[in-house]
Amino acid sequence: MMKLGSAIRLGFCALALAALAFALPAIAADKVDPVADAKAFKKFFYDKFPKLKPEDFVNGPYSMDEGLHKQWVEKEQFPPYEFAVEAGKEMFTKPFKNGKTYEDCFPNKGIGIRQNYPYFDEKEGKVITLELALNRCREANGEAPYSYVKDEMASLTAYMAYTSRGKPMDIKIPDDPRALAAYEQGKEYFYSRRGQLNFSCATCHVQSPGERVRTEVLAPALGIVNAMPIYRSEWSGMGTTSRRFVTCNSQVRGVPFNPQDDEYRNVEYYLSYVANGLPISGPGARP
Amino acid sequence: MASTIRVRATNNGDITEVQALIQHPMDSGFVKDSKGELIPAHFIQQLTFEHDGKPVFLADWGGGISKDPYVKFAFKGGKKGDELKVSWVDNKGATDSTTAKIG
Amino acid sequence: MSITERQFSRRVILQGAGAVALVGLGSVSLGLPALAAANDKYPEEAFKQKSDADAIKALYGKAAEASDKIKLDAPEIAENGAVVPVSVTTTLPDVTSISFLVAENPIVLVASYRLPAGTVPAVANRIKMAKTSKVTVLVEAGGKLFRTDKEVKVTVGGCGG
Amino acid sequence: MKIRLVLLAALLTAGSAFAASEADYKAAYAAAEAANKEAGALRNQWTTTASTLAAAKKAADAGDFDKATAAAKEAEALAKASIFQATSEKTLWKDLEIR
Repeated sequence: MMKLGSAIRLGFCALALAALAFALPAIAADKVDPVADAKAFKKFFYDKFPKLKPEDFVNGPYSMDEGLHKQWVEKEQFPPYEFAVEAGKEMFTKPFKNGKTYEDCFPNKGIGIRQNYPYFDEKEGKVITLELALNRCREANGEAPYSYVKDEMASLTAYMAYTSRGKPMDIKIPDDPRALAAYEQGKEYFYSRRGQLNFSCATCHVQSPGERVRTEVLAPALGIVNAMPIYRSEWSGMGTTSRRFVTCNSQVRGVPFNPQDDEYRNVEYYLSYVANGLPISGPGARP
Repeated sequence: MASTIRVRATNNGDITEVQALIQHPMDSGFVKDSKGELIPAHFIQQLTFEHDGKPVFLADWGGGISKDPYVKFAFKGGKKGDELKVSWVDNKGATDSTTAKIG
Repeated sequence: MSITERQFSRRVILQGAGAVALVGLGSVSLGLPALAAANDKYPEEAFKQKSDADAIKALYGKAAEASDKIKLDAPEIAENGAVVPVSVTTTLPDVTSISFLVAENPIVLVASYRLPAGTVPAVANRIKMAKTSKVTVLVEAGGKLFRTDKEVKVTVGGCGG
Repeated sequence: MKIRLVLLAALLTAGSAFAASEADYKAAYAAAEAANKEAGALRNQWTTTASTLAAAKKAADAGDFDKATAAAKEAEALAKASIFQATSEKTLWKDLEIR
């Protein structure tokens, strides 16, 4: 006999967070206005954490907790992502079979440009992330694409991020309705609840940054992709932005998409745009 | 193949501070892989640092040292330009070594 | 901490100049393994022990007494059990060996360092911890063994999946 | 806005007194799979739906059709809840939006 059980077995996370009430001024902003969004987004986090300087937000959990900050400073003395940066640098100039290198695919030979990714490609009408551009460069030169989530791709993006360290995030939304739509879809994805735990990205990264989910301290959403790719102790290895999206989906018991599906590209577009002006701090070390 | 050892040695008068980061899985032998099988133990057992032909620091490590291991110490003596020889051997007998210049 | 071009910050960990170390080579230890510093053989036995008492016996062959001259720096809550930054400095004179133990790890002994004369009595490293546990540091100074302990909390992160 | 519980769609009431047959299991499994496919079309499947479906199949392979049918029904309920979540969030997401 089947016992009547609610299908939604709320994980204990839901209980821990259920008590959170979060009243929001519900101004119906139907017109998509990224500039206003970005201003409101930053203001929300600056008000929530008045003691932090804007650039501190790119350090995620380490700006939320003194104990974690201390462990981070120790790791940064000789960071575990050091090998990825060096491997990426070496790969970046190693010619493909046809003699070309990544330098030929990217503006400014790929140096100091990470802050402009992801960008909206008006020919294709879609958001192009750095990982996608790298694999397209490989395929254009007759090479097999790399995994989007770790290993070589993480090393290449680690090196490119390293060459952009300190540069302010600089994402553009061209005057193209499809770009605005991609931005809006990214925003909707960010705020939509998913998975059996019924959480959205915002539940953790807007409503409860600085709080703990077991041992992990939640990072604020502002500047959350500025440190990508990251070496997570959890993974004992490097991971790209899409690896983080996939693992976050699984944690809330939502079935993840493929690493470069539109949903992930658009939400990265949104998160990067609203962090415009904050410095690139990748590659980052994280718990 | 580039060395697996990254060393930073800096001297400030009488003390030389040394940091090392080594690329190694440091598998303890107690962890299972995604298929549920135990990953065999594979970790650096001994790491030695020599200056002027004399050991200045010797490490005996178990599987409990983190992946891509890091260690920091300091010794009296050594001056800018001196060489510091670093070498390790793991439980499978693999080894690697490098020489770093004290900055 | 502003994120201009990230230079890796140098942190000098010294607590003042170490005392001139007298290597107590001559100390007789009743048929037990000679001072760890004397031989460079890998302490195979010690790295098999499941309890800190056995590991200490196998490694040093003598009991350790608590000392407040050892400063063990370890996080209260580890950000992740895979990478726990732990370091030690001490003002004890004639330090010849420093070792780290994690009581709850399957193999308790994590690392044992031998410090020849002239090496500053301080070490920093990153260790793995299976779960919340007492972390012990042992310092052999002038032939005697000292210890201090600290509890480090370790749990998994995230909300399940 | 307090975190709403996504309530389950109506659950099947207690099954018949007799043991579930293979046919009951197959019907329940097919319904669950269809619902999960629809959730997929809405880009909003749950990992627990897939694992519950797998458990149903495993029980069926072992011949325990009671357990298999129960698990298939639970999977269907999960799939339906994920559909409900996808459709309701189409508008509800704005409640969380920072403005």
